[in-house]
Amino acid sequence: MSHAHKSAKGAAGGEKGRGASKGKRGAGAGAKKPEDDREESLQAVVLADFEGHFSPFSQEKPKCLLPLANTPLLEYTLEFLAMSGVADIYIYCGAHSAEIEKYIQASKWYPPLSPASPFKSLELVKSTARSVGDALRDLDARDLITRDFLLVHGDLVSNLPIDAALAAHRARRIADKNAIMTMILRTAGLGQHRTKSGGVTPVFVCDPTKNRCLHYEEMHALQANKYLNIDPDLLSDHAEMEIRTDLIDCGIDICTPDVLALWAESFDYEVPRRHFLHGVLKDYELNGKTIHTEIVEEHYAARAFNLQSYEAISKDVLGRWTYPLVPDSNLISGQSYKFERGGLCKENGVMLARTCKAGKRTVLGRDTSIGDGSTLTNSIVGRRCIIGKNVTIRDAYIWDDVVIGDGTTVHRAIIAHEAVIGSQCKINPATLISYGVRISDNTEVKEKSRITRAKRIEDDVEEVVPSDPEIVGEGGKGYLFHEDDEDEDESNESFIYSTAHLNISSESISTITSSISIGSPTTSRSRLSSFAGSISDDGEAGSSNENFHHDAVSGLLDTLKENGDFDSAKLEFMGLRLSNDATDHQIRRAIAVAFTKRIAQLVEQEKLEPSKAAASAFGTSGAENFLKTVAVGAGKEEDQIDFIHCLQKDLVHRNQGAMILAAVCQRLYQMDVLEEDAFLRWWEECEMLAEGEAEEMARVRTKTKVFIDWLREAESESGSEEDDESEDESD
Amino acid sequence: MSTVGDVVPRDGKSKPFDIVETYQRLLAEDPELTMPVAAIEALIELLVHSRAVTVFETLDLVKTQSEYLKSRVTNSISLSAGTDLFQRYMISSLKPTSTGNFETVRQHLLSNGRLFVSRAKAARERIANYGRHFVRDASVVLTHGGSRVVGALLSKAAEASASGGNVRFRVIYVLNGDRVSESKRAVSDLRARGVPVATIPEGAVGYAMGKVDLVIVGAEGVVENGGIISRLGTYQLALLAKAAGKPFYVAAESHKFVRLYPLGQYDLGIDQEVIEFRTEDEPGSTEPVDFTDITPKSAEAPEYFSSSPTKPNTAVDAVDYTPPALVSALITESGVLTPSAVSEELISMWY
Amino acid sequence: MASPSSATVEPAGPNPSTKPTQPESAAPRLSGAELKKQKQAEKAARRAQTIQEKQAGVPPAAQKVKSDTTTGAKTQQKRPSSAAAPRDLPVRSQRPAAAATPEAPKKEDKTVELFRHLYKPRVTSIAGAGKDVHPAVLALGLQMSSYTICGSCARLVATLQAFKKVIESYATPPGNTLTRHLTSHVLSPQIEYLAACRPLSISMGNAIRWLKLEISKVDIDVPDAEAKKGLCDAIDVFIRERVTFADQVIASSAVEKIKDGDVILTYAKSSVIQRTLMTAHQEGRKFRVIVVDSRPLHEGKHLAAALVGIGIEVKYCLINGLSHNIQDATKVLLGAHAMMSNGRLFSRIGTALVAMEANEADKPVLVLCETIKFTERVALDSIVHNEIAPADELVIPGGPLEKWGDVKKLQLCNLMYDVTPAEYIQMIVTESGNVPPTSVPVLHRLGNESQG
Amino acid sequence: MPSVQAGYAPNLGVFLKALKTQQLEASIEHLISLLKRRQIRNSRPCAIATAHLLLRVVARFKWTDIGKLLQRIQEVGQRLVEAQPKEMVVGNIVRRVLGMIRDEAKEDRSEDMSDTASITQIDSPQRETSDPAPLRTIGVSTATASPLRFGASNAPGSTDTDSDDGSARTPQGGHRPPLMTSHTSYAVLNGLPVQQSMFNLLSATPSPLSTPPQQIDSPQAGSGINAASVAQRVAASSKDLKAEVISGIEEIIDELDQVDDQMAGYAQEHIHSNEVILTHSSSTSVQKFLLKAAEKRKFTVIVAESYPNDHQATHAAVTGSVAPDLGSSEDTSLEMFLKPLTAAGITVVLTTDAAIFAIMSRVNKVILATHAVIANGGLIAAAGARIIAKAAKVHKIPVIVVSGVYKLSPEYPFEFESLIEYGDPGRIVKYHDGNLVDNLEIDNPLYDYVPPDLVDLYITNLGAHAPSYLYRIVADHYKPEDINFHKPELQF
Repeated sequence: MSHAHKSAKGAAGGEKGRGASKGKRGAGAGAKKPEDDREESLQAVVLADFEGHFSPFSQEKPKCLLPLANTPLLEYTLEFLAMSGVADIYIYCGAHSAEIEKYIQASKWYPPLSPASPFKSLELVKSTARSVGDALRDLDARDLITRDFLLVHGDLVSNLPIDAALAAHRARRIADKNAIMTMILRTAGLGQHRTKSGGVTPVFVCDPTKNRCLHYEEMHALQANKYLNIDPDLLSDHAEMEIRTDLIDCGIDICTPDVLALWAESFDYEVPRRHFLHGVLKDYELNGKTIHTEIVEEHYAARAFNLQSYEAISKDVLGRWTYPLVPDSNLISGQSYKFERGGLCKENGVMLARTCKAGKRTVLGRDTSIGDGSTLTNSIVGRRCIIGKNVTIRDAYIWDDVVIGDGTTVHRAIIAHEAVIGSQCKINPATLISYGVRISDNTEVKEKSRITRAKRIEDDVEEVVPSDPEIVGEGGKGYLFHEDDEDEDESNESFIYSTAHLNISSESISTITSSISIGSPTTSRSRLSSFAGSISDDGEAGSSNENFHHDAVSGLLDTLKENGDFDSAKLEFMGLRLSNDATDHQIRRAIAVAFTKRIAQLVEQEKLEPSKAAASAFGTSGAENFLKTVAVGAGKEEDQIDFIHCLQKDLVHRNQGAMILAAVCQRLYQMDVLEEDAFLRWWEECEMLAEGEAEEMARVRTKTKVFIDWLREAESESGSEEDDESEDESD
Repeated sequence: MSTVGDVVPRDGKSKPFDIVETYQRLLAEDPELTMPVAAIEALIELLVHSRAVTVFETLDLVKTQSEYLKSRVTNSISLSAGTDLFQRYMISSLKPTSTGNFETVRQHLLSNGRLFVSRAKAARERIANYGRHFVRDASVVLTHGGSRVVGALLSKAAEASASGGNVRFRVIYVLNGDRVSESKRAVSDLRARGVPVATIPEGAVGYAMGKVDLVIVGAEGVVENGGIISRLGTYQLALLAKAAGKPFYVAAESHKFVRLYPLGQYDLGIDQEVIEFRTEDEPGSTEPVDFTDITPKSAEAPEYFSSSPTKPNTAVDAVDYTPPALVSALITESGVLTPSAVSEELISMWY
Repeated sequence: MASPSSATVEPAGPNPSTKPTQPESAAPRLSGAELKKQKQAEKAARRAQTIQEKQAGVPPAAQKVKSDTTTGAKTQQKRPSSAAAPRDLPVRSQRPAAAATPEAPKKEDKTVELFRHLYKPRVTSIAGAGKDVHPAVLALGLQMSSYTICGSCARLVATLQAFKKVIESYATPPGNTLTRHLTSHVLSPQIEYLAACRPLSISMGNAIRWLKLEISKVDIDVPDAEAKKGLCDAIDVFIRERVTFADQVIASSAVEKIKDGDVILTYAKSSVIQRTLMTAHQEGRKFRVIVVDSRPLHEGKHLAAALVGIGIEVKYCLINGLSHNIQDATKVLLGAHAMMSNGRLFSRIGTALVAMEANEADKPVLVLCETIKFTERVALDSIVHNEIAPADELVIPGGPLEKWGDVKKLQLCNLMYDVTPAEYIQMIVTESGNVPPTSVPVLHRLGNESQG
Repeated sequence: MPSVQAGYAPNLGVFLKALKTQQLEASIEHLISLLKRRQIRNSRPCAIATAHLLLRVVARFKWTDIGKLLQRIQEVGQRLVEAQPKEMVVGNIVRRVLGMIRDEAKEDRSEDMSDTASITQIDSPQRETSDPAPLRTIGVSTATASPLRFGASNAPGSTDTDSDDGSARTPQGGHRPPLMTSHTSYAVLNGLPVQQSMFNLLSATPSPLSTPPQQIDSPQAGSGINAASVAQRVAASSKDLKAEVISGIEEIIDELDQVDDQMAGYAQEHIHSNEVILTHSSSTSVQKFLLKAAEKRKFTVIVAESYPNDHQATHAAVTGSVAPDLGSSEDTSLEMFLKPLTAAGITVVLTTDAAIFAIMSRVNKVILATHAVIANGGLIAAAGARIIAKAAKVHKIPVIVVSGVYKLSPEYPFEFESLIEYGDPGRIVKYHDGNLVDNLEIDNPLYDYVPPDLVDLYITNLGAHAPSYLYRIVADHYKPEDINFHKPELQF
């Protein structure tokens, strides 16, 4: 083995030497696959903290260290890797990298310090990467990976024996070095399934004969049409084709170094699926790389990437679906769980009062004590918790050192370390109570409230927020957590409504962020997740919410795509708006984005001139009416201006944005959706900003100048009151 | 009786040494004392008083005295365990082949009287420590009688242990109408330790058995085939437990192992007046059997020798025999034994 | 949207829409039959009669069918395998095309010697169906052999319904009386065909006997139309009384036995039990259910699904978890295929084990059973009478068993029923009251009298 | 022994391979995590792994004195047992090794004592009191018999006598030791020699307080004594002592290999022509047993498949094909090398567990394999075994259990539930059935506890025994002081 390791290192060295041309390198790696396969040890890359939303918890702690069934998420992932016989591991940390490092080094996994580690090497890579894309590109740059490797996320829970998949992958590799990647997917049936990501359905188009993935798309609940557009020649090329929507994407990919190469080549890819997978499959003609699927029907594999899946997986663990990764196999040394008849799983030294009922599917950590008359069902309680008398706890996940007073009821909540809940309290569903929060007696905590004590981070300055007696009661500690990352909202909702559009929305956000971040210098967004929602750019705090935007846009886009009529779209749209009580601004933004996107597409794909594109886009039946009524409602000037702003902002990062903007403005003016005053004032404002304005924004509107001038001529004079509303919005 | 002759008056007491009297005194002094141990103590005192010099004298003395003691006590089964053990010990340790000579052995016995007692009690502790593990969380234990071992065991189980946290169990205690005070004590002891106790009459055992998880009883003697001799009523508990498929455990110190092989209830080597046929015209009694006159006496007096030696056992302190087939396991200070293991013990010990 | 596109074929069990093109042709054939002599008719009638009496007897039709089955089986292969898509259908249909069927001619006899007397060719296609078989019956036959209609009662009802259709489409050939002609020339072929698809359940036997009786009782002078109507009504009444209504009664009286806090353990799936539990739940009784199940049918899974559907707390385990769960149970409810006159219960294979464990843990065992399922037959063990299902139903696709046919001296035994000793059964809940096993014969006699 | 399987997932083969190269602590942890992750499951693989590991432990052990060695083994053993308490063989093997070391120590010492004769077989009552034993223990110096020493000596006497019977137990000892030996004193499931304790009441100890002499249960004490007495000689004899210990462990390993064949040796006594044998699940032991019988006789075997946990192994066994899920269980990979029963001309009927009752009335014998055997005569076997045994009982069919002695555990399980492992519900309900997964509570026990009264006969590599006699075999194989080595709270 050791020699094998050396050889690997040697190879790595060689790579460095060769450096540069990635295609060749990948090929090289592919070429030298067959021979020393058996000898080679397995490499894996763990993406610790790039996706997912666990606020307020993830504010203070790295997500992958949050306990699931009293065991940190990362442990499950590492167990899985150990189970699969991985030898060398690289852990990529996004946020909180220091803490993760501390944890790892203290754990049994860290080879230098613990002889017990099953891994030959374990490296923590701290990088500034904000997205999977960045991380992988960075990884590629470092030349660490020299052969096939496993790519997993730090929140993976799986008991899947991976050998079969590896073998299949290798076989394909040997046959054809272009088979660069194998994704492992778990069937989850067509019906409802708690562990399937609620809102977004990944759609895999596969060729069952070759286990090859041909096309990938994501569908979401509120999408107007349920159509995919599949490249027709796929149909001609492949005799058999399966379109699967019944799959859990557990994010286990078996990759070859070429994958990294591909990432590196396409710098704008941010997320593994919606960008990378989709993209690579799309231009199969160009790169000729094939990606394959290994669809498993046995065993367990899922990711706890948001609170919804956290809950689902917790349930799965309680239901032993993850066996042997269950509490009573005491994965972490020092644990001493015993599984008792009836599904109660408790550690040594638990003190149960005589009359308390610790019901089925319940886990109790060491030295936790439960008072008389209390009942627990389907819950997980950490260590050293003190639970008073006549407490009722249902479907709740309580971490270590929590104190719960007498007569309190907790239903479907997460209570983090060292929180203190007074007596006679009522914790309503979907409540998240963060570290050290103190709820004083007789307080009722509203549904979906998220309470924290963490310092709030405003533009990089940490400010301590005073406790809010409204929420935590007199003498309580903690305040209602709301932050600028809208996606938290929905992760919260997802916890209760189990409709997680997170997977995708987060991704979509990340793309926008990345592109925006070039433009708007003001985005000082959280270092903790790379997805500072794009809405952040128009500082709409709180209520506005990302998945609304996402669904709205996609919904409209679809209507535009197949020229469906807008009246139905409008209904849906309004429904959507109500359900997420989105603000007018968001609506405008959504609409703007939708149209610009569409137009941009037309321009790029159908190679129309912007003007034609705009014409066709706005020409869609009912579009005009729709815009008038919905987009710029009462025809208030501010609204119109805002709308233009939105258009402008969105076009910033589209090719020919400038042209399009011009075309759009013209169009909208002709359709008199927008009146000239609006245009003029918008222009002026922009002018006002002068150098304050980001040059992208400036660039985008250059082409529109013509139109404006034309207007000016038509108009004699122009009003010039200022109001910085829109200004505010732009940061 | 020659033995009396051999005994010199001691510590001023001019009264000659009477083994029976000693035995009963010992029991009276220390309620914690079990009969076998008491018997051994008594025999040791005997040694103290005797001035037998040769091995065989001594052995003979011990033998005759034990016989005498047995004869004078009703239901000598339990105590005979003690006397037998004692003799056996003497014999084996006084074997010419063995290195320990008479004096050593005698000295050892004389000097360590109290030690034995404390050991006997220690044994009880150990049993409790093993036995507690039989009592699982949320289980229901059925027991009866005033066995100190069982008492110790249950109260031990009630304490929380370092590992495994606390055990929450409940007890169904079968009241014995004739031993109210004893039952009361046992029950209140448990309740004092926070163990919920239900008391049922003996008639309700069959009814209650369905709710029971395990049965634990004490024993007066453990016989050679692994069966036990114990308080009247134990046998029927065992039968019912068997019928309902519930485990039936016996907690007994190993010094209660008796060299006795009863073939059945009526082969215990003692006569018990449990079944008494009467008719109206018989003088003195109106009901077939009348315990009422005995009950109060047995109530305050220490249990086993309430009735005068000459009088045979009445139902009050009568015993019955539970065959090994009904015993799931015996909990002794040396561990948990299957009945077959017990019998092997005795076999190998006596032959 | 988008299940594996290969699975677009309609699910297992042909529904009436997929009827072959025989329907209309049926009638003319019948008229053709009018030329036959009375004597033959009577003979045929008697023969059919006797067949029904000992319902195990191989119907002559079966032989004729047999020759075709191999070809039939092959033509069938596509359909069942395609039906694999709805996974929770009974696995019967997921037959790997590779595996050989016992019927198929082989050098080696793959039948289990103990049960050799029970093996019967099973028709899985309409290919071999006799020409006089009514389409409705054809469809039914297939549904039975594919277990889409499985339960003893379900089959009974379905059969009677089908026969109603038969009778409706029946026209007495001139010079012939319905009474004498219908049974022998029309009904018997149907019955034979059904029996060939899957051995008739005892309740079916009873019902058919009753039907024949009814027919024979029809007055010769009554005009056909009237007679037919009479018969159909009679059938409806019969179904209503002996099944529908019976079930209601049983359910309602069984519900009485379910108390708050009960833990009801049941095995496989019985429609009556499902009904009972559901009503009990609707009546607000607080109880848990433990459903025990077994390979290969996994019927219990459907029951469990139905129960959790309405929010009953259900625990599900296979027969191997039985001894762990029996302790928690407070009552055991069992369905029946038939009640033997010696008080033994003839029911889905595995029932006896459940009853045995329950008996040991002394939990009361209740059997829910309509009197129509009572039979005068007796059984001491599960071997004399039983039904053997095709061995390949035990094969797990992709599993090592797929090639079992090639392994010499290896046999697969797939029994359908077993016999539960009477002493394990505390009570039998029937529409005519709750009785101990010992009084089964009594009830049976009463039942028949009421029938006659 | 299973080969290293293709692919990376570690298993027994991988472990054994790594054992050679890895450093000790690593391999201990390695085994622990494999046990925890159930990548080494089932009695035999666990036993093999444990034995090999202990071999390493001894080999790598910096020799100071036996006491330390014992402690070391106990400490390692405890960790292994805690890793997966339900694999009882792990504990068994550790105990075997401990006992073996104690014996070696004893012999080592007694050589100097030069009265080896008295060590081996003396009949009990005499040995209780006649004091070569205590003297040996204390060392010659204290040979004079004063009352106190008399008592004192009796205590170590116990450890002493313990050790003796060990020598009677040779790993492949085809014969069992005669009844009338000191072994009786181990006729316990827990704790100490009874006879000892009976006399201990009357013997004296230095510490007259609540604890009887058998304090030396506790590892420290126990080893302490050995340590004391061995100390001076260790220097000289440690080398060969170590060698002996190692060879001792190797013997145990050999035993593990041979056990099946030894048991098969008894097959023909128990199976006769034209019998119908019912067996459950798949087990190498049982299969070899039947194959052996098949050499002479023709009979029919009915196999219950034990769905859903072992059915694949069972199917593979009957068809003689390779079980698809290699990763999951090493036993299957063993199975591959065995020819199927059918190949030996036996008619094999495979059926579902549900059909057992129906078929039982035609069965002549039931033969069960075990996961572990408990000293009260009960056993832990694949789930479903209990109903089979029960059904057999109902039909008055004899139940024979085939089990290697190494599966015999001296632990007395206070609650049998605690020995049952619950497996992956996914084997019962497919995980993609979202509705059921969400609402249904699914129970998949891997094992059953079969109470002794349902078993008629045990066949071990030592012969055939009645369930009631098992405690004896246990006594012959384990030292009382080792029985609870992993549970301090149970040691007094």
